[in-house]
Amino acid sequence: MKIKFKEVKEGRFNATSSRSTRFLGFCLALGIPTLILFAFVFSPKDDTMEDAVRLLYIHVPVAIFSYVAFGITAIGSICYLWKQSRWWDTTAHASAEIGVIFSALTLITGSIWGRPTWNTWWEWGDVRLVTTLVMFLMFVGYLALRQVPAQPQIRAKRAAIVGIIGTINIPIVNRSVEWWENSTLHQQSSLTDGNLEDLTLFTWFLGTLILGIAYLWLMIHRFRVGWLASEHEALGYGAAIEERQAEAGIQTAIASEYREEGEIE
Amino acid sequence: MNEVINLQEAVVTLGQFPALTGVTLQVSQGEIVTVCGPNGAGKSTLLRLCAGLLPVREGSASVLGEDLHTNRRSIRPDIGLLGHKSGLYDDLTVEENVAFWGSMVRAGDLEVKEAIKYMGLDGRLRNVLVRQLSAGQRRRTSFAGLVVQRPSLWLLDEPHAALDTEGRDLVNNLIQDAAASGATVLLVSHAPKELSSPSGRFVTLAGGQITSDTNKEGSGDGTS
Amino acid sequence: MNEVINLQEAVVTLGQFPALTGVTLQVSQGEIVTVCGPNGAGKSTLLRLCAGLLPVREGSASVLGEDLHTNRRSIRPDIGLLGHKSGLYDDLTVEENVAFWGSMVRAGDLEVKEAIKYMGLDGRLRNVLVRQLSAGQRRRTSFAGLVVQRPSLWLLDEPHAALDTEGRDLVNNLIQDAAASGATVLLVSHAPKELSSPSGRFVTLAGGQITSDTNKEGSGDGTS
Amino acid sequence: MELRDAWSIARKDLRIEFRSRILTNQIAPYTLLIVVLFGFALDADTQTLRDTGPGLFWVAVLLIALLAVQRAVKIEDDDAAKERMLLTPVHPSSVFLGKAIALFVQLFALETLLFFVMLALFDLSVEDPLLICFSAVLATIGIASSGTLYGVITAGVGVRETLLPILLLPVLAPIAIGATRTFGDAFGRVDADGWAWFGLLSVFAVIYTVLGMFAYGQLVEDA
Amino acid sequence: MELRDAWSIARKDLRIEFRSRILTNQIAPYTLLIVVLFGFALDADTQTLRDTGPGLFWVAVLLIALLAVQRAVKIEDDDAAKERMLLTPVHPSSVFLGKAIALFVQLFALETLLFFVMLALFDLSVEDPLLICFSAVLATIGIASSGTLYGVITAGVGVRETLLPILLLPVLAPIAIGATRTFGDAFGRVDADGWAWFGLLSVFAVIYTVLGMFAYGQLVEDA
Ligand code: HEM
Ligand SMILES: Nc1ncnc2c1ncn2[C@@H]1O[C@H](COP(=O)(O)OP(=O)(O)OP(=O)(O)O)[C@@H](O)[C@H]1O
Ligand SMILES: Nc1ncnc2c1ncn2[C@@H]1O[C@H](COP(=O)(O)OP(=O)(O)OP(=O)(O)O)[C@@H](O)[C@H]1O
Ligand SMILES: [Mg+2]
Ligand SMILES: [Mg+2]
Repeated sequence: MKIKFKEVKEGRFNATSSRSTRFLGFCLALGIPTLILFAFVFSPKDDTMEDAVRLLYIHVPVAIFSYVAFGITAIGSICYLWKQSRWWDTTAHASAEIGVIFSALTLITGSIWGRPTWNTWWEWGDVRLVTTLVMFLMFVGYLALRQVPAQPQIRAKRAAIVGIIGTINIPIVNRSVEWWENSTLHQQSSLTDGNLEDLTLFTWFLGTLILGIAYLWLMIHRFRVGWLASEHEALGYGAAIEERQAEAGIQTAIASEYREEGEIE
Repeated sequence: MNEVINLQEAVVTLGQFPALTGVTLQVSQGEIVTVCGPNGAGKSTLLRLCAGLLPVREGSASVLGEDLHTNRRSIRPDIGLLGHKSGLYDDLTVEENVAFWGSMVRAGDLEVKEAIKYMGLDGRLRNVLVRQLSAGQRRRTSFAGLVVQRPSLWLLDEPHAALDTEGRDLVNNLIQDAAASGATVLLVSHAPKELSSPSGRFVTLAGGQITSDTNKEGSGDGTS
Repeated sequence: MNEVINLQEAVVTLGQFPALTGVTLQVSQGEIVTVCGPNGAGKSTLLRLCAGLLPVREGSASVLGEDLHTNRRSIRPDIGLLGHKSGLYDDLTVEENVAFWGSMVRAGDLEVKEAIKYMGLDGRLRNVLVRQLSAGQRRRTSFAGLVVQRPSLWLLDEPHAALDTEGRDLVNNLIQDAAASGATVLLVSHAPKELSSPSGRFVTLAGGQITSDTNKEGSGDGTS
Repeated sequence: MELRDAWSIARKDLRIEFRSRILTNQIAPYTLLIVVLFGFALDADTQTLRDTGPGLFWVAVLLIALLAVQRAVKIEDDDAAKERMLLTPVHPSSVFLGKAIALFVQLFALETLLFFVMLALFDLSVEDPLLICFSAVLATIGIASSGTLYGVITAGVGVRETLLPILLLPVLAPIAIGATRTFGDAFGRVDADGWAWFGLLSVFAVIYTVLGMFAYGQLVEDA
Repeated sequence: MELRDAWSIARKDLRIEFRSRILTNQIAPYTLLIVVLFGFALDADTQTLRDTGPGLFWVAVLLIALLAVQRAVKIEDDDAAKERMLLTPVHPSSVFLGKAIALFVQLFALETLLFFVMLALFDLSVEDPLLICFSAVLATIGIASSGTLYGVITAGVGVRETLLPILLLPVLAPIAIGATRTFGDAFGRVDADGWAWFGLLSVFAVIYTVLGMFAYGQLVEDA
């Protein structure tokens, strides 16, 4: 993970937005009101759950994209171990952060949904709930590990392994309702068995699409922030070297080289 | 001559801090080099770099023929490092400690016994827990672990610290013997040059760079 | 003359082991005494005894006029001990550490600043976490804590260890200044007598006993 | 004894804790984990959980207190700072007070967090907020005092991590029992006289604090 | 990788543990205390206790495992022994295996003790001793492996005491869940298919051990 300082050029990484993110942001700006419109106005009530069913359009997509996010963290982690590149490390970190937010949203929307339908905010015996919580906590731990001060390479490696192990949760959470049929109140896969009304299904797809775009949008920005942060860490490098060399009362190659390139303020 | 250590403008950062700011140093096989310099100059960092324990940030670095950029691992078994900390288990006795580190480097029982004896730890001390040792005895135990290892590159961070006069002589002999048998020794010392140091070559480090590189006679063969 | 340390056949056991087997030693106010001796002789134990940190098992012992048998407590605030360990908080910066120990001994901000400066720790190092310091810088920080304390009895266990040449001179000056202003200094050193040690009196400890007690000139005023 | 010293010491401890961000990044999630573990281990319906809620709360607090005490001891032990403290004119009871205050602050912050989490997860409702507040404060004083005291007993023992729990937990048990009852009453789950138990908590808080201030000096003197 | 090295390392760890008598003098009593604490927190009749017995058993084991892992890491961290190990020809997976074996032995010994205590206290009867044995062994392998791996991840971090639990507990949770079910079945308390759960345990034991042997090398390389 060699950081190339030459990349720190005026304007290049100054902002985290670019044409593509502006486009995604624009899509979101249009998509979210549309989703709200469909979710609250056009789509029908459920026979049993009534208006509460409308939570479906956010609950399920965020759950799915928390899987996606953690999956990408795992891929980033594996690729980091393989290529040792900062790019993959930053990707894994960014994705985990968004994944944590998404799984928190899953938990929150699920709880809110549970109140009217199951008559409880939380049910300890329910495997899906508990496994989702475990997955959430695992990645909170991952983020905590990333906060610990250490050499960037060491930190990245440690985090990568924790990130890979964390994904063991995804199949568990996903399959939990089948494996533990008796100990869950939670829905099994009901979306794919075809009994949903068309408009409900459409709204759900729309929600998934919008959340997908949201993930991508957040991801790009978060990645760039992460990249900038590590760039920032490296920013004082030339000056630090110069200052350090001055301790010995000498001025030599590296420092003057950086000074010539005008990268030291 | 065979270059055991070959650093070219090597930069090492600890956290954000550039502890080494471009070190250029060649050490040939069989040489004994004493590194001096003020506190915080980067001497310990230099040793840890040569042991393959720290990543090289810039410049090139190779030790025992391996490039540290690509492979910091395979050289490690041939390196003996005595740092500020002793690397011992407090709850094992002197003998158990040396025997354990001996078994890790595939040394025989006999070698372990000899190392203990050589460092003056036989008799009562052999069965004392390391936790209960005095500072110098601890240091000796740590040394005994190195002796059984017989590394081909010795990196010694203030090897004389905490040792008594006899211990110092012992260490000096050890260093000389090692060098005579083809090993290379890089040691950090704060003791003035006039003292009976086993080294002919003195390298001074300051501000993370080598500021002078001379033989005892004062003839610079300077790299900076 | 005022006897600051007065040990008569003092015995100290660590666990079952008699680390001091009958030490008789008088040190007067303003004296600088260097304790030498082989590793494990009991030097550190002697210092800890004088600091009132270890119980006297047999014999009599008094420090700063207090009998250690009956009262090991009241003398402690007047004693500065620099042991093998530094007594610092890893997660505080240099300045925070010195300021904390300063506030514990009721030193003012100005004194803290001066001590830091005196030990060459101002500038960048002031705000570096102690965890990140080099061995010598750590030692200096520890010393700075002693400087703000201005104890009347200094007990220094290898004060020169890990320090560079400049640091050694600093410490020597410090010791001389302290003695000149009426404090007493007992220091352990492995450095040979020829080195510029601030002491005129050398005490040799071996096997937990004092085996010689001489001035630099070689004139014994022996107690053993 | 001087309060100023106690305050310096408390500030130093809190600063170290703050710097390592242990509270926010680690102990807080650990707290949540403990709740999850319990909830899971009991495998029980909400009714049972609601009834055992106060008990679980205090068991969780005890486990957290153990961690916090271990940290507090480690800070002093790591580099012989404890010994150095002996060689200052600071009175041992100031040291005790300072360390206990720092521990109290940390524990109380965590309890607040834990409280709201359990409130939400276990679906509890508070009937007597005043009793909750007061009893939490007093119980925490008791825990912080005895924790600090036992921390110094196990300091430098080398096997501290394991010795501390077995010494400390039995001492804390009465506090946990008392606090559980007051909480049970305050939540309206049991028919206990919360304020009577509250009296017990006060007694323990006072006893442990006073005892600590005296005993601490005795304990460190010979260390 | 050489088994001989792994064995030397395991022996060294066990010898250190044995010497400090942590197992018998401290962790064992702590174990008992946890059981008592739980019993107290539940404040329940024997029926409830009997039903929650398996869950409590494994929660207690998790908490003990945390302690044991912390000890194991501390042994290597204290005086830079970990670093010294890097400068030997020993393959990292041998180190991993050695440390995992030592942890396994300690945990298993404690589980045996805890098991009989709970059997007596909670008045449980075993229906399927074979299932108990096998699932305990496999669950312990999983715990020891992941504990060792996460131990090295948090080694040298300074805030280890608090970071370790929050990283390790979620990883151990699936094992604890599985083992709870097998025990529940073996005690005849729940209607689970114990041997199916046993399969899950085996999978985790294998995954964590294999992953550990590879990842350990990655982790220590740069440390
Ligand atoms: C805190 C409580 C809850 C949590 C943690 C939670 C968690 C999850 C997760 C992780 C998924 C994704 C499953 C997958 O596709 O693999 C999911 C899906 C779903 N959840 Fe929830 N949920 C909760 C409450 C609820 C409630 C109360 C309802 C409605 C009664 C509900 C209905 C659904 C439905 C219909 C799906 C889609 C199922 C599928 O097709 O796979 N959830 N939930
Ligand atoms: N994370 C960090 N932040 C800032 N400075 C650091 C950090 N880590 C190390 N340093 C600095 O890097 C230098 C490390 O030097 P090193 O330990 O190699 O010194 P040394 O030459 O061995 O000194 P000594 O003679 O005192 O042992 C010190 O100046 C230290 O203050
Ligand atoms: N519990 C114990 N059991 C056996 N021997 C012990 C015990 N504790 C200390 N010792 C011995 O007591 C002596 C302690 O001596 P001390 O630490 O005072 O030595 P020292 O003169 O400072 O040596 P150094 O120069 O190496 O620092 C050592 O020989 C040590 O082995
Ligand atoms: Mg050094
Ligand atoms: Mg000593």
